[in-house]
Amino acid sequence: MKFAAVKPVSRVLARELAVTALLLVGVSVVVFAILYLAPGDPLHTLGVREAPGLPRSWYGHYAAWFGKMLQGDFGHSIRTGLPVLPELARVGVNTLTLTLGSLVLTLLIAVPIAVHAAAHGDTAGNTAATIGAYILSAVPVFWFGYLVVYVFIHQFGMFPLISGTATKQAHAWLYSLVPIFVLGTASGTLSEMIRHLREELQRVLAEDYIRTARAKGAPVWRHAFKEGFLIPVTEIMSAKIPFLLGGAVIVEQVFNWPGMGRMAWQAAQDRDFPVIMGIALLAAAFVRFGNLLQRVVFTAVNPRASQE
Amino acid sequence: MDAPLLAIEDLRTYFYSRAKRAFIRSVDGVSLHVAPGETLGIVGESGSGKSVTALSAAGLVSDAPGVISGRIELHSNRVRRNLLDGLERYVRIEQRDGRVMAVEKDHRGWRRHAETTMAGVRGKEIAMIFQNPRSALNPYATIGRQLVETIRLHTSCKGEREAKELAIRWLERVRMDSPRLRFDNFPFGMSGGMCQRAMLAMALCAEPSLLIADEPTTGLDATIQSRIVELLAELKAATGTATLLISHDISVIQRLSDRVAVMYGGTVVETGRATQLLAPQAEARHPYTAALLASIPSAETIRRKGNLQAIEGEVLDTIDVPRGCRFYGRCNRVTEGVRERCAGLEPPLAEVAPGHKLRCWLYPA
Amino acid sequence: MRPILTIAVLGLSAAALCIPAHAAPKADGRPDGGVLNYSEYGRTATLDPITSNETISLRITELVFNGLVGIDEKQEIVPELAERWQASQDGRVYTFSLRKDVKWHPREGEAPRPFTADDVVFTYNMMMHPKTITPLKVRYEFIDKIEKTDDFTVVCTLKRPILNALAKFSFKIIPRHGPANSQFLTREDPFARSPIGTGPYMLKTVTGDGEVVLLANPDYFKGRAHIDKFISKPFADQNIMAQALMFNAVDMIVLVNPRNLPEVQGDKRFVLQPYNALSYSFFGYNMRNPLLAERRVREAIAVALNRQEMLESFFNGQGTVISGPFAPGSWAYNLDVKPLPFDPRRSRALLAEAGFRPGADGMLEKDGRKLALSLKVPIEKESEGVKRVVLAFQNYLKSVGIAIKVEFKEWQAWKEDVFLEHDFDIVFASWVFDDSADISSLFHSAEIGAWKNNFGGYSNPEVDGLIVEAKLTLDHEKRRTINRKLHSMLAAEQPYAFLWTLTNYSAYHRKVRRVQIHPYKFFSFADEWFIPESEQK
Amino acid sequence: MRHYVQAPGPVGEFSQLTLWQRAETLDLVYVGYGLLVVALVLASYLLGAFGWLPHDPQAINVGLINAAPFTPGHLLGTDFLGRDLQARLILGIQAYFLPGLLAITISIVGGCVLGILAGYRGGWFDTIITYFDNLLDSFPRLVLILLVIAAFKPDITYVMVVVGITGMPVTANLIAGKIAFLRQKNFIEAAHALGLPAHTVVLKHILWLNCRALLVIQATLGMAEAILVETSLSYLGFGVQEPAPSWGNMIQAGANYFLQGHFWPSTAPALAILAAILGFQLLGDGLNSLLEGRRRN
Repeated sequence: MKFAAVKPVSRVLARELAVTALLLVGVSVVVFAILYLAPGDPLHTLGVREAPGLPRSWYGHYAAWFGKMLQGDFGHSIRTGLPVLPELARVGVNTLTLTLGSLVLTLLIAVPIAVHAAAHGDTAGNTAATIGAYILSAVPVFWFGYLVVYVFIHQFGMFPLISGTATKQAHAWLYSLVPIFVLGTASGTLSEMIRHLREELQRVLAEDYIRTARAKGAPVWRHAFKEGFLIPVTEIMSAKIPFLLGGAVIVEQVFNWPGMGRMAWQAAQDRDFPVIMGIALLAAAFVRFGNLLQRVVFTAVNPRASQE
Repeated sequence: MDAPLLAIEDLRTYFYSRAKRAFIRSVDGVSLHVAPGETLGIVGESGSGKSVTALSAAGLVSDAPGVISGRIELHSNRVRRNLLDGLERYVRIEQRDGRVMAVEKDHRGWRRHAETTMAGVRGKEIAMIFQNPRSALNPYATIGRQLVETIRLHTSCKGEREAKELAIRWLERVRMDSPRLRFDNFPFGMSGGMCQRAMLAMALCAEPSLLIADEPTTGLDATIQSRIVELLAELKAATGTATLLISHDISVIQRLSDRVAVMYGGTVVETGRATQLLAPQAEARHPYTAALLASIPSAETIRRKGNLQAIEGEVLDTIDVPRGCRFYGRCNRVTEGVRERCAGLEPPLAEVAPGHKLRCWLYPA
Repeated sequence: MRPILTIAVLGLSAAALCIPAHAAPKADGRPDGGVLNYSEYGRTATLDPITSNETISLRITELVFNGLVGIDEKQEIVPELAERWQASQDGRVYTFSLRKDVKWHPREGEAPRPFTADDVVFTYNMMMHPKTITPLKVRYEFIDKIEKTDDFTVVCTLKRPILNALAKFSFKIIPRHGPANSQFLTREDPFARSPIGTGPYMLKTVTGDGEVVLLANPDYFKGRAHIDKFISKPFADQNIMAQALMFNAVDMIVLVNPRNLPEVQGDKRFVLQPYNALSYSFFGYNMRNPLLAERRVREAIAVALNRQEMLESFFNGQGTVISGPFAPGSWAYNLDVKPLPFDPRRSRALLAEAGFRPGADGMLEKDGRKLALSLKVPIEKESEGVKRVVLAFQNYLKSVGIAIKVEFKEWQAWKEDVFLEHDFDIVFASWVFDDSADISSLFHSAEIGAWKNNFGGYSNPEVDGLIVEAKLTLDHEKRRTINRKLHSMLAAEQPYAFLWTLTNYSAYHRKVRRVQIHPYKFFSFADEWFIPESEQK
Repeated sequence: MRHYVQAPGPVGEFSQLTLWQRAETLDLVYVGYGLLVVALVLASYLLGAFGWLPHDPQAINVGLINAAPFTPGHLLGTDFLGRDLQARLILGIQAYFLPGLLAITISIVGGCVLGILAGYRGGWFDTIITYFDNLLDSFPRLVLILLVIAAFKPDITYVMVVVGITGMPVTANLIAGKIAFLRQKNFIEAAHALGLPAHTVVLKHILWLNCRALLVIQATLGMAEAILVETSLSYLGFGVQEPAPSWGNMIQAGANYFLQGHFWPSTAPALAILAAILGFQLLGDGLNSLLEGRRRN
């Protein structure tokens, strides 16, 4: 009884972990299947041979490959001959910064708009903001990127590039905000965030228990925070990670951001299967991990989680 | 009878229905008063505006297009204040032949103003309990936290520990089983009855001067209902808190209230002492009240009539209010003598006996 | 432009004097210090001189390694790792005496090791080992063996005397203690990514996305290079690359995209230096297709193209239209052969002569078979220059009744189709030479086959004969005449539609001084470049 | 200050009101705009299909490269080969129309099957399908597409298949949710009680009568997806290949001149995409709140 709020968390957490693991295996199967079906037997380029004692068959291949991966051996890049995993680790960090950065930045923009709209209904201000977000989300990312670069260069006389190039300039870190901003606003993230947060918050504010809170003169936000803010925010964040990772492929090209996206493109060019597979897997892992975190927060916050 | 604790004068609450592009006159000129320590029961079918009256009194009418006018005077610990004071500054209502044509409202100004006036009142002076207690409690916080919060907001004891002790004492007072354990429970684990008890504790722990109980028994199963009713009676005896009790269930009203107001179509159609108004054979009675009484299963109605009668017709749509008596459409006691008055002209709330008023052409003052 | 074909540098004379060793630092009174950021489009794969075959890597190996001999600004052969040499009378034995003051770049925590004859022998054996995959092998088949006589002398015996053999000894020497595998070199060998050499710059780091940092070698035997640090920055987008220069994010672009030339030209802060990479672009035919085996069809295609117009409007006219298989910069180019003129009427006439008649849709056909060809082009993100050419090509040929189907393929798939499967009719590509003269691997019938350069399968005994003759002759003048003959012959044969050679431009910030650019290896003279203190910041 | 105005005349029951009376003006505007876009898209598809174009979209004019709009003969100017932008913009829709439909069909059909299995059969199916959805959601779409391209070949059909498949979970969830809702209302039980065979219930009463609006909405959004994906791929060079025009490869080609100040060749298709996407998304939202009664605010 006393631990009603605690016990489920651990239990549910365990379950979520299991699910995540299961899904990651599934992911690896999908990736494997794609290459298995591909013409020209790309699997051989991975140096995948049947594991000893296993029949010569697709699952033999798979087992061998999966086994190697578990030992952290993702093979070597065909193009550079480098082992894939450390390479990915290096660029993965950059992509993660880009993605998470833009998540946070988008939140900083979306939350005030959403909250304001939820609290005060449509006002000229937040309607305009919402429509603006809509339009941004419909602009092709890379074109938007070029636009931003152009504006920065010709209006502000600044050069919004990272990849070490900004080292020569004052407050270089500022420049890294630009790609983050572009990734965050374009590709639909911003508008969807605003909408989701707003809908959820409005739904919650209409709940009975909020009325109770008002009736007893308690601050409404204190009561609406968990269900109306914390949960939706984590939900939308984890839901958006895959989109952002996809967008990163583009944005990293435009802004010369040394991340996975650029590597993925290069790899697709060179049919560098070990690399592109590694990237697909790593990206999926990011997504799953984000999702796991969301579930953890949800479970920790919501006493009913264990009932679900 | 000393100065009323709560005096509602000509309260009007209108909502705008986006869907219908029209105004719903949920409360349309209601006047009520509650004396200290007394319980006023408001009874009526759903949609008769009784709940809205309560919400208006507690300043919880939050819908952007909702507008309130009239006076709601709260007179407690020697201060008298009009809870609707100054709100009229934020709205302009356009009427044409008794029909609201347009409303212009500065909602944010209204909201801010209302909040400031209600700040010291809600929870402290006026506490509320609602129907469906399970959804009325915050599912994300333990019972204890919600109680403690109220206590620390509205009572002198601010410390966490003594607040907790007080909370637990209140849980005992509302007959909560094993209060110490319940203290750490989340609402979802508890029965509706338990939740309602918790709600009660939460409402009363601030020792308010007025308790508004909005359909406190609705959404509970019968056995629990009676328990809650008993508990209410008991607590009222103990604390002597004045209560505004809203229910569609006459038996509840009968059990708990000193005075009763019957509402129909947004107005009070009859009001008086519970004893005389609900007495099996009263000499004067509004047809609607009669119909209500006839529709409840109670020993003597069955003995007298042998069967129950449902009220014919639809509940009044309060968008287009008829010129005449609001009940005219469904009234089964219209006589030729009064017909065109009933149809043409709304009857006044006339005093037929001391303390007993009703709104019907059959009983001229 | 890809694919590249690398052949040892041509030198002019075999006579050379020994030049006394410099002592570090350089005694030329020019300031040391400063950093040079230069941008590359794309990334390096390997950085050793043997396995790498991309221009990007080649530029870096040029900074890190030396050959036995080098080439100076005047295209003259000068001593590098070899101090002096003698050639035997029959020209089959070359004896090199090596410098004694050369040290290999130190590895972390190791003392720098001296350079000795063993390293030279080691390098040759590495290069020639059957398991080593390198474009160099074919070029050194003429060498019989290389042996050391003492620590600082090597003797090299040739299978047969060849013309300016000396120049061929500019191949880069790698240290015996370099590669992990001492038998042969593969791209997986760590040495391929963290090489050490004797050159003016030492490799410091290579980051994950291919940013390469090079530091000046303090005890470089020609004296420490002036500029402290070279940083090669990879870019994924050429437009951004140009902007990077404009905003001093980089100091140098090794190859400016023609479409960016106007901007850079306008800007006083930058020098735009043309250098004639010995290269040319062409449409190559697949002779295995009977339609294209017909010479008149090939010529008809050639005259249907308005090459001058394309050059003008797509590349701001930065280049010259060519007539034959040699880069115009080279001595072998035959100026008497004029490019085929743009002449659609003649084109139609030729096709009619070859028996093609317009079909129902106006497109030509011969006994029921349409004159329809597939043109395969590698996808590059920025290849809009290429797109322009191929689409214009398609357009020109449509007007004379030849249907072209343009197919874009990823780079890797394209290479397989062209060099391995030979599954194509026409390709658009460019050759980049570092020796303008040797075209044997392009047109000799012995070079037909998987991953060989004569992908079109062109074979003509007469041409084969001339090529061999040119290879074997020891007389420069004779070789010149042979090549001129080859030129006119191939110009008439049209195994390719020879298009043009583009003038390459390198753009760099004015602060970098005394910049000399080697047309092919680019950084050969980088140790002489410098940046005035005032601008080093 | 906000205005609330009473509709003149008597007011009927909500359910009796026509769509138009119920609707909010904003929704009507959205839907109107959306329908306009759809009409334009269809029109230009037909124009392209029958080759009724103002110009030969392939005719190269090296004398007139990156011409500005309103250049005589070229209303919307020309691209990097002097080809007429207007003609190519119209023809560009061809690149999306059929592939887009392919993607939509896959995601809708697949989504329906999964959704019904999950919602109608429930039980194990539900769990399994939920996991399956999570699995598909785990991949960043673009990365998955790059993988497929590398494995097979850069072909819009493959790409759209991927788009379609990755689009299935959304539809599936919506359908499943709808079915759950109908269960709540005892709709399905009622249908069974009436002795209707399962397939009629599923096909007629669930899919047709209750989910068609939802599916229409998904379809419109799917088209928007298809266009955006192709555009991104074009930037990477894997989109629709020249000489066939697509808005994506037009932007990409034009963008090479963007930073030199030639905005138009890339801006024109960018605006086209902007207008189209916005159209499809707003149409989706508008329909959502009209037919599904889901308030945007």
